[in-house]
Amino acid sequence: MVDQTKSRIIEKNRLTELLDKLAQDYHLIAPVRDNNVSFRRVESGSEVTLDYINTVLSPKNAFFPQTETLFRFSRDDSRGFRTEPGAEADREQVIFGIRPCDARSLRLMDMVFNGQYKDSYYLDRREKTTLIGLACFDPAETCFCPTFGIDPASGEDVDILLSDIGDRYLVEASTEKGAALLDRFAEFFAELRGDEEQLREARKAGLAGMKKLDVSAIADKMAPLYEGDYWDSIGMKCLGCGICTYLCPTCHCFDIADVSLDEGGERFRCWDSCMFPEFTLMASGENPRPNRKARVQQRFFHKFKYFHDRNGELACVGCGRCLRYCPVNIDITQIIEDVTSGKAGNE
Amino acid sequence: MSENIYLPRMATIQSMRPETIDVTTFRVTIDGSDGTGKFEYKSGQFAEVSVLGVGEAPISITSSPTRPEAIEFSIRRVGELTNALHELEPLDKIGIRGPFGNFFPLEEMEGQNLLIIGGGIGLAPLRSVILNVFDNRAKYGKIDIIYGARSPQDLVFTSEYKEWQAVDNTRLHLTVDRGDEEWKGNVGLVPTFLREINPSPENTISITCGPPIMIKFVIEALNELGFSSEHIITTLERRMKCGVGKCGRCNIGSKYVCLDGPVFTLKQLEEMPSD
Amino acid sequence: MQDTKEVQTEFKPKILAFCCNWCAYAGADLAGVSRFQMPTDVRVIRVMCSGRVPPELIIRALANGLDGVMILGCHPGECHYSEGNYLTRRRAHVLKRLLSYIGIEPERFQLRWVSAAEGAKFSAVVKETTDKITALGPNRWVDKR
Amino acid sequence: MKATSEEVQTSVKKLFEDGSIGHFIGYETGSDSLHVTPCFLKSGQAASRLVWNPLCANNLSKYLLDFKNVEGKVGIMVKGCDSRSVVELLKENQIDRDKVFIVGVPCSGIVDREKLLEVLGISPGEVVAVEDDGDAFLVTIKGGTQRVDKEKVLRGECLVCKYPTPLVYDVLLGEAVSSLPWVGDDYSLIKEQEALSSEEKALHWNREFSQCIRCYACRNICPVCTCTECIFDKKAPRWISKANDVSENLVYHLVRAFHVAGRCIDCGECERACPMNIPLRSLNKKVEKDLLELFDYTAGIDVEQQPPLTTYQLGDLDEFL
Repeated sequence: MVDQTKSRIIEKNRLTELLDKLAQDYHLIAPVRDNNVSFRRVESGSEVTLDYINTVLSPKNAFFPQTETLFRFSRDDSRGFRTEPGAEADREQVIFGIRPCDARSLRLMDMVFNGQYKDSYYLDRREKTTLIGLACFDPAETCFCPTFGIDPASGEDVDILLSDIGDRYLVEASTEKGAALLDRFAEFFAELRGDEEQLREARKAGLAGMKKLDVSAIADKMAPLYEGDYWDSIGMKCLGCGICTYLCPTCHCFDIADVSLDEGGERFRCWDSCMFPEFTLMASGENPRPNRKARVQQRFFHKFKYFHDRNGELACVGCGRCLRYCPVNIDITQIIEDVTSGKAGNE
Repeated sequence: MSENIYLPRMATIQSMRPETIDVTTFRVTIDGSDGTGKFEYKSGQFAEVSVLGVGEAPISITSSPTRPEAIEFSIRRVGELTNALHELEPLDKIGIRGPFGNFFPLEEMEGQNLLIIGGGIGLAPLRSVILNVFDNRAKYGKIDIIYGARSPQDLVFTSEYKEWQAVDNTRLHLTVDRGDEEWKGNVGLVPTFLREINPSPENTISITCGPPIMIKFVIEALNELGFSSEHIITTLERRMKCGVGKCGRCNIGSKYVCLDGPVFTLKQLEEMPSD
Repeated sequence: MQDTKEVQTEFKPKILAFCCNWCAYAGADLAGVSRFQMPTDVRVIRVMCSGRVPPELIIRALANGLDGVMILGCHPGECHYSEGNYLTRRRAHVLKRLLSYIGIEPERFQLRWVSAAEGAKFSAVVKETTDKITALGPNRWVDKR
Repeated sequence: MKATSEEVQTSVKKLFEDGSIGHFIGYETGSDSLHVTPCFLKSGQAASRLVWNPLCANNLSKYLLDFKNVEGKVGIMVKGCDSRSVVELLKENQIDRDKVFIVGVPCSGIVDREKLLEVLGISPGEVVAVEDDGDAFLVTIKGGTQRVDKEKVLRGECLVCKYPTPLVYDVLLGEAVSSLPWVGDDYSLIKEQEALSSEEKALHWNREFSQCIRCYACRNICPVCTCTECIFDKKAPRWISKANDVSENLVYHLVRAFHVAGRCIDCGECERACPMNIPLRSLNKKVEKDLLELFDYTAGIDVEQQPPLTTYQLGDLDEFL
C-alpha cells in the first residue's frame, strides 16, 4: 500500500533538474552509460541514464572502492614513520538508481564490515549515504532475486524508492533519512494524484514469471558436497578470472599492499578474488586451495554455506551478474538447482 | 570516524637475536607517549607486523605475557616481508597491529600434565606457552617438551634449553631429522620420537605446532597413544591479511583462522572441511 | 592552453637510457672524458646487451613517470653476443608502433646505435632526444598513486 | 553442406567407440538458447549433449593445456580461428600433436549476442534458436522466424576473418569454406585509429583503460597465454601493482599485447570475455598489422614458421639510425 503521508510523485521531466540539484549538494553516484552502464560519480543530471536493467559493476565501489588508501606514511626525523589515515568520505553521498537486489547486498556487506572489529572506512561511507532506489519492473532473464526473499519492486533496503509509473515516478521514503531528503527538495515533489497504487500494481505484472528457486535448505545440502565430484566439472570449465567475484555485489574479499614512494608511501587495500591462485598462496609456497576446483568450490560454499553459518543469511541476492558475464557461462542458478534437488550429490 | 583497525602502532626493535641461519628473534617494544606502549596479549595470539613500504604479515607472538617488558617474534625469512624484517637493525621502527586471534586455554589446562610438541619454527608460538607455564609452574603437572628440527643447526631457542631443563618436573626431548658429528641426541622424525617416548594420555593435554605434514603424523601418533581429540590442541597457519575477519582468505569452512583460530582442538578440526 | 605552454618552457624531462656495457656505456664514458656538452636529464642504467632490455621495462618506466626511454646498443654486426641487437631491433619496431598507437609519441622511446668510440654521437643523441622530449612536454600517462 | 549438431554427435560417438579418443571438448547448450557452454566428455554416451551452431564462440583450445598429463588422446572441436591457436600451441610445444584429435568445423561466422538483441529489439528469453543460413542468420523467436543479415550481427573478429576453415584437423565435418563474402580490409578500423593525433589517442585509451577492473578474464581466456607463472602474478620482482589506476592498467594491457605479439590469432576471446567492453582486439590487431607489414608474418598458419620476434634478418628495417 502506498503510504499517503510519506509518498510523493515527481514528474519525469523534472528528474534531471532534481539530479542537478543533488549533484550540487552531495556526491551523486548514478548509472552512467559508457562502454557499459556502471555507477559513477556524476556532476549533472544529464549524464545519468535510466535505460538499463542493471549495471555491470554493482554500486559496492561507492562503499568499498576497488582501490582505497588505508593510510599514508612518511619518514620522520628519527628512524620512525608518521602515519596518517586515508581520506574519510568527506561529503554525504547519494546513490541514485540502486536496484533492490544491490540494496539488499549492502545489508549483507554490513555484516562483514561490522562486528567485533569495525571497518571504519566502509561504515563511515555507509553512514553518510542516502540510497535512492529504483523499483525493477522489467527484470532480465538472468535475474532471480525473489529466490532470496527480495521483492524487486520494494523499497525495503533503501531510503527512498522511485517507481516508474509512466509519466511520473512514485516516490516513497522508507527511512527518516529518506524523508529528510524529500523535505529538503520538496519543491520537486508533488502530492499523489490517486491512481499511483493502481498504476504500480499494473507494472508489477512483469514480475510474475521471475525465477524463484527454493533455497530454504541449501546450507544443509551443501555440507555433504564438500567431498565428491560435483565441483570437478565446474572447476574444469572455470577460467579462474575475477569477473564473478568483482561484479558480485556481495563479494567483499580484499588484499592489502604497500606502495613505497621516495620518503614515504601508502598502504592501500584493493579487491581480491578467491578465484585467483595467489589469494591463498603462502610465503612458504604452500597453497591450501591449489586448483580451480578448490577455488570454485570455495566460492559457492562461501555463498551458500559458510556465510550462512556465520551470519544466518545466504551471500547472494540473485542479481545474475556472475551468470550474465561469465565467459564460459557457469550458471549459478543451475548450481543452486543441482544442490537443492540432490542432483549434485549423485554425480 | 571510529578507531581505525588497519592502522598499525609504531614499535621499536630493541634487539635481534639470530636463532638459526634464517630465523631471528626480534625483541620489540611498542612506542607510547611515555615510551612504554601497552600491548596485552595471551599465549597463542598473533600480531600483524609491518615494514612500512613493504607490507604486513601475521606473526605469532613468541614471548609470554608473564614477561611484559617486551614482545618477541621469532621470524623465518620466507617472503618479501620477512626478508625486509631481517634487513632491519635494532632501533629501527616497525608497525604492529593486534594482538589478534584466540589463544591456548591455559586456564583450562591448570592441574594437568602438558605435552608440548614442536617442529622447526613451529616452536615459536609454543615458547610463549612454555615460558608462561614456567612462570606459573605450581599450577601445572608434569611438562614434556618434544622438539625436533631438520638438523642441529635448525633448532631454535638453543640458548634457553639449559634454563628450561632446570625447571621442576620438566623434560626437554630433542630430536633432529639428520644429525652431524657433534650431535649426541636423538636422530629421527618427531612422530617416531613421540612414539618412543610413549607419554601417557592420562590427565594430559597435548599442544602441537609445526609444518602441516608433521602435525598430521603427530596427531596420528597421539591418537594411537590414546589422546582424545579434545585433548589435542594445535595452532594453524593460513595466508592472512587483515587479521580481523574481513579480507576473506583464511577461512577453513566457515571458521576464519584469524578470528576463530589460530588455536583449535583436534575435535574442532574434525568438524571442519578437509582443506 | 596558454598555461600548458608556460609549463612546457619550464619543463625538465626525466629520461632513462639503457646502455649496453660493450658500446654505449663506454661511449657515455668517452663523452664525459672528452668533455662534450650535453643535457643532464638522462639517467643511465648499464645492461649487458641491448637485447637484455625487454619491452616490459620500457613500458614500466613510462608508466612510472619517465618522459622518455632510450636503449643504446651496438651497431648491427657488432653485438658482443652476435645477435642481441638484431632481436632488440625487431622488438623495438613493434613496441614503438604500439606505444604510438595509444598516444605515447614515438620520440619518447628510442633505440640508437652508439659504439664505444662514439662519444660525440652519444652526446648528440642525448641532446637530440632531450630536445625532442622537452618539446613534447610531460608524459601524459602518469597517474601515480 | 554445413555440419550439424547431429553430425558432431555421431562422429564423436564413433571416435570414442573406436578408441581414437578418451576425452572430448565441445559445446553444449548453456543457461539459455543464446548461450553455449564448454562441455567435457569422458565417453560417447553423453555425446548427444554436443551442439554446433553460430553461438559457439568459445575458443576451446586453451583447455588442451589442462589435458597435458591425461592418458590417451583428447578430442577437441575447433573452428577456423581456434585451429590457428592450436597451431600456435603446437609451435610452442605446449601440446603434443599425437595426443590431440582435432575435429574441425568450417565456420561462417559467430553471432554477437548483444548486437543481435539490439537489431531485433528483443530480450534473450525470446530467442529459441539461431541457425546459419549463408549470408544471414535464421533466428527462431517465440512466434516466428526472422532472417537477420550477418553483417549486422557478426562478432567483430568474424567480420574480418580470413580463415573460416580450420588449418589443422584430423577430421573435417561439413564442407570447407574458402572465404567469407563480407571480409574486406581487415585493418580499416586500425588505420582510423592510427590517423588520430597523439593527444586524441591518449585520451581515447585513457578512457578505455580507466574502465578496466583487472579481473584478468582477457588473460585467462587467451589461448596463447600459457605461462605457468604470469609476469603479473610474480611477487619478486613485482611488475605491476594491484592498485587499480590507469597507469597500472596501461602496463597490464600493453605488456599483455606485447606478450601475445606474433602469437595472437584474433579469436576475439579477450574482447568477448571483457565485462567492461574494452576494445581489446584493437591493440592486438595493431600489433598483428605491424608484424605483417614489417616482417611479413601471420600467426597460426604454419607450425614450422619461426615466430617473428625470436628471429631476425640482417636487412630488417633500421629506421633508428
